[in-house]
Amino acid sequence: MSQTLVELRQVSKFYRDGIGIKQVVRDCTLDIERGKLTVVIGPSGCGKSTLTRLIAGFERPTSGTLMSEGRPITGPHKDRLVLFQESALFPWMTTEQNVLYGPAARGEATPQAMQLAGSLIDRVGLTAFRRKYPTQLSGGMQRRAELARALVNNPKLMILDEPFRGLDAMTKSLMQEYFSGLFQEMQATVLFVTTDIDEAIFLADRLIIMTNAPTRVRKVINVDIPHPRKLADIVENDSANDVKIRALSILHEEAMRSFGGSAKASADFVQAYAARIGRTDSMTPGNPAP
Amino acid sequence: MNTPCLSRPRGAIRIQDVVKVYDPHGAAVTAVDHCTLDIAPGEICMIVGPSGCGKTSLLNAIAGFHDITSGAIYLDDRLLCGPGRPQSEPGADRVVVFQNGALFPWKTVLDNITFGPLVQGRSTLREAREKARALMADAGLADVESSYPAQLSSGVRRRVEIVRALMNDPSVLLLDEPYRALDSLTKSMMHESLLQTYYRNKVTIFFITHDLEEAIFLGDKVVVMTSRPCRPKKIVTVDIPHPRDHNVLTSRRFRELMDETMSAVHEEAQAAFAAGEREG
Amino acid sequence: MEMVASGAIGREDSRLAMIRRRLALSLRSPAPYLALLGFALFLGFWHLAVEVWQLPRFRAMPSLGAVVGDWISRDPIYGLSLFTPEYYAHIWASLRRVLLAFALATALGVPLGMAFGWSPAFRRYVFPLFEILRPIPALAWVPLAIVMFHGTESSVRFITFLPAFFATALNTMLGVSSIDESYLRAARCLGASRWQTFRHVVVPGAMPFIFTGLQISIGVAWFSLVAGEMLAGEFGLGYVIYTGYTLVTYPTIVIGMVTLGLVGYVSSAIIRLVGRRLMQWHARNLGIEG
Amino acid sequence: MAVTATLAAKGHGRGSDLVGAGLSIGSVLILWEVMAAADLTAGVPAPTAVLAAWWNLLFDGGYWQSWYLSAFRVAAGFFAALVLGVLLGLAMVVSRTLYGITFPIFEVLRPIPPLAWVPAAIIFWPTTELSIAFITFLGAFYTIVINTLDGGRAIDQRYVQAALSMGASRMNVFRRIVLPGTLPSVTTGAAVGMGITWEVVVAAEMISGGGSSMGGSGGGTGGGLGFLIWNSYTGGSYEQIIVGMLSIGIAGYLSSGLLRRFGQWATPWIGRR
Repeated sequence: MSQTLVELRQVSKFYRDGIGIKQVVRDCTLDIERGKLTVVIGPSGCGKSTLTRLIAGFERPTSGTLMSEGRPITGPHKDRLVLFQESALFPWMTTEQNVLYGPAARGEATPQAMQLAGSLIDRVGLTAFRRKYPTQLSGGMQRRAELARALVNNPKLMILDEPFRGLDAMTKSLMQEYFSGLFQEMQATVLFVTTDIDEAIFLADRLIIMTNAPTRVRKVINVDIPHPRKLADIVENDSANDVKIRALSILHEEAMRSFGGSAKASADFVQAYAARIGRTDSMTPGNPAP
Repeated sequence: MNTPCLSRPRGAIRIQDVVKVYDPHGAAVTAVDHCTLDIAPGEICMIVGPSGCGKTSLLNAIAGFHDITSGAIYLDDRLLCGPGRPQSEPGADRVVVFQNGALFPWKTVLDNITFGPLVQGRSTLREAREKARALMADAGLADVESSYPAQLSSGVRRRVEIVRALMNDPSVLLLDEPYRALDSLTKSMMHESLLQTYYRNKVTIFFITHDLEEAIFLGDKVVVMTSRPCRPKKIVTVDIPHPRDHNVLTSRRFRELMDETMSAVHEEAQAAFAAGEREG
Repeated sequence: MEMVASGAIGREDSRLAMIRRRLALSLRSPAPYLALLGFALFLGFWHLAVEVWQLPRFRAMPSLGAVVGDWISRDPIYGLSLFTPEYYAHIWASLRRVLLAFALATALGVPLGMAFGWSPAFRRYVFPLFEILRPIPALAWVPLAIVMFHGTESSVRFITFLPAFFATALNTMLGVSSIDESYLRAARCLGASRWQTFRHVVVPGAMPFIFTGLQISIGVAWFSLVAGEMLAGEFGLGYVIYTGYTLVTYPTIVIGMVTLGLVGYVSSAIIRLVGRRLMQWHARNLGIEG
Repeated sequence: MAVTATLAAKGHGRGSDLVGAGLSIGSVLILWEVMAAADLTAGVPAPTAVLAAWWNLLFDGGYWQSWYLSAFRVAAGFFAALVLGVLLGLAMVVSRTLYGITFPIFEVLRPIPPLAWVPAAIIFWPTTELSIAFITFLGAFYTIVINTLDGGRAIDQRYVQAALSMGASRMNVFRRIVLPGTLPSVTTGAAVGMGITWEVVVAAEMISGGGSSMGGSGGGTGGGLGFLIWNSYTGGSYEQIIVGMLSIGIAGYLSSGLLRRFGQWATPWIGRR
């Protein structure tokens, strides 16, 4: 089987809104390699989410091709499962019913599927919450339930669109460690979208930095640290920190353009900020990074 | 109008052995348990702890929204609340910036910012607008003056709210996880803008957050709280010099401070995580 | 203010362009054609069932031809058409009653609702009385109203006023009590007194709910007016409909009903417009998040 | 009273409110009694007289028959409105063309108050019973359709996309996503609709003569609560008017409360902390 699971070639996407036509994705070419954790990072509102909807099949590209295992992507498919920013757990189903929804909806609620669902619920530590409704779970617990609901369908590609956004920082870091462990176990391919540089570096095998809207690939950086990863090691790990510095400067440049572009109001703020970056690059406070 | 930097240093907060017990439907819940903490004038004090551990109860007591069960809180050795006066009056010397924002949606940005001085009758409309426009220019908010809050991005709304607070020359700025809902890159922009505003008008900042990186990047002092009921577990002094910018994030000193506080914070988060602690 | 005027000119032509574009867009979309089809089906069935097929139950009903014919003719068979003064006298009679009742309901209902929402003590003692009377249908008051007010005119006005008053007061109370706690605290923090907080936060904050209440209020006013006029009135559209039945001039029943529908729709549309105009901040919620 | 749906769901704190309620209602009753004794209430009888009349009515078969008749008419109209309203609402949610065709007509007819249909209903339907049921049907129908429609369209697209990406068929998405997602607003609409049907049945009975053709036993008190009130008025026994009014108030309050309880049972996932 070929190394890449999903290929994007010169994909572009235009939206018609009240005023006119807005381009969101501009001839974006990108490969998602099988078995790897690919992280896509870019300024907020740059079109990353549109990219995930294109890959998941919820939207069609205006031009360019999206291929999954050699076949064009025409619509949603159980091999490409999406986790959205806000939880999409069905509020009217208990945790157990949510996790079992995939197999049941496809008429595959076999005893093995039920058994797999049960073990996954235990694996994500929600055994005591099987009968509870989503409104009775905390943010972190809802995320874990959603992971279980996705994994029970053992998808070839799992797409996560900033799934930990909105969680408090501590739950977020614990969920990241958690996900790294799960990823190592499940041997699936993952496409993870985020705006958080630390989250990106902590999780990524391949880090893809996107430009400001209309978005396309700006830089690809490989992060060769084995999974499962622990937060404490990553903070210490020098190669990870090196990736962070390179990514940080590109991202700030892109973010400034999106920040500058959309908020004309803060023109003087942007200049002052750019001037200081220029000035302090030579003398970083404290000891210079390695 | 007194210019802030000339007056004698103010904004010292002394929290002495404060206890706060809530009594919803009779089940007494201790939110704050014998908390003692001193914050120097003009200091940025970061309060870090797992969600739902009672940090906000402390802020509510200082701001005068809630009472305290026992102990005392002083602002520049004036008793805010304590024995005989369990709850203090909210006032413009301690302005709160709320977690989900509290800009008045029905007022334009300018009317929001000039609300404080006008309502207190401290300055005329023209004076207030002049000062407001000056502060807005500094914070890079020059031309959003006549927009309504709903038309602004959450990042810009945040900066307007902080300018609205600073219009009253407060001694203390009380921030309750102001940047929680922002994405990481906008958040780092907000940090830079807050520091810039802080360098211009020295004011004590009492800042509640979950985000350790945010705490160390902004704070002069980081107070790690235990999970419910909350009390200071570890106080870390952040000796990174001001002015600071995003390069601090990758400096060695920053990482050392992260390690030092990481273990303390993780223990508490683990306890909260395992107990299935509900959000906030 | 001069600043707004110049901005307005700029905004003016862009608004015209927007309207023209939206019109072009809607003409291309299927909506208007489907609506026409819907009306054609409804009127067609009415005509065929009554006139052509003469289905059992429909035979006695006034036909489409008779109704429309009379409605637009200069010399209507049954005495009521667009050109007869009585038609407009009846409309004015009904409209006057509704507007009077609506004005009184607003003048009394809004302050009472504010008091309910703002002072818990007043609410604890007066609201229970209010709650006891509320479930009693307005129209059950007709006989008692006739007893109390002797004149039919004042009893019809009372019947129209009562439900409007309840709806306005309740929604105003709901508006006041649903204002976010942090707005009240923010005002107190900024040094506002209790009265200033009421004026600057509570009143504007409750506005959206108050206008919802006013829209319901005008709706229930029309709802009760009809019955009041049928049971006790001498003029007005309800009276026209009822006498249309007793004097067997059936087309006037339908003319009365359609006119009632039109006038009712226009009056609530006006309130919606006034609401949107007054609450600029509420309507212009563009939310430009990325 | 066409009360807003949100208010119906908002519970009121019990406890100290009861004290307040007792005091305020008690004082008003006493005041009313005193004024009625001094004949200052423009002919409105005193509470004690009303209670006495109510006590007698309790033993009058006609009174309970009125309860039964009004309740039957409300139930008939309401359930027809519930079934047809939900079906039409869901059909409009699922198919945009059907929505395009039916919603404009629906919006034109909606402002016509249900009671304006009474004469037309009497002409159209063979018996008075059916025409009154039709009017109560109309009263609840509009509210239920609007609530079902809004509920269906407010379902977050993410749920539909999540289900589709797990390989669910369109039929399954309708059954396990659209239906349960719409349920909360249907139950709210039903509770409000029930309130309106009680409004309407009173007037419909009064206007159409309370179906006296039904030969309500006990002369004036049969034929439905609306008719009981109207008949008491024409018969000059004003106490019975107030008894009728309070009876309908209680009937409306009980049936809406019942429906709300059923709604909470049917949607256990809402508001569970």
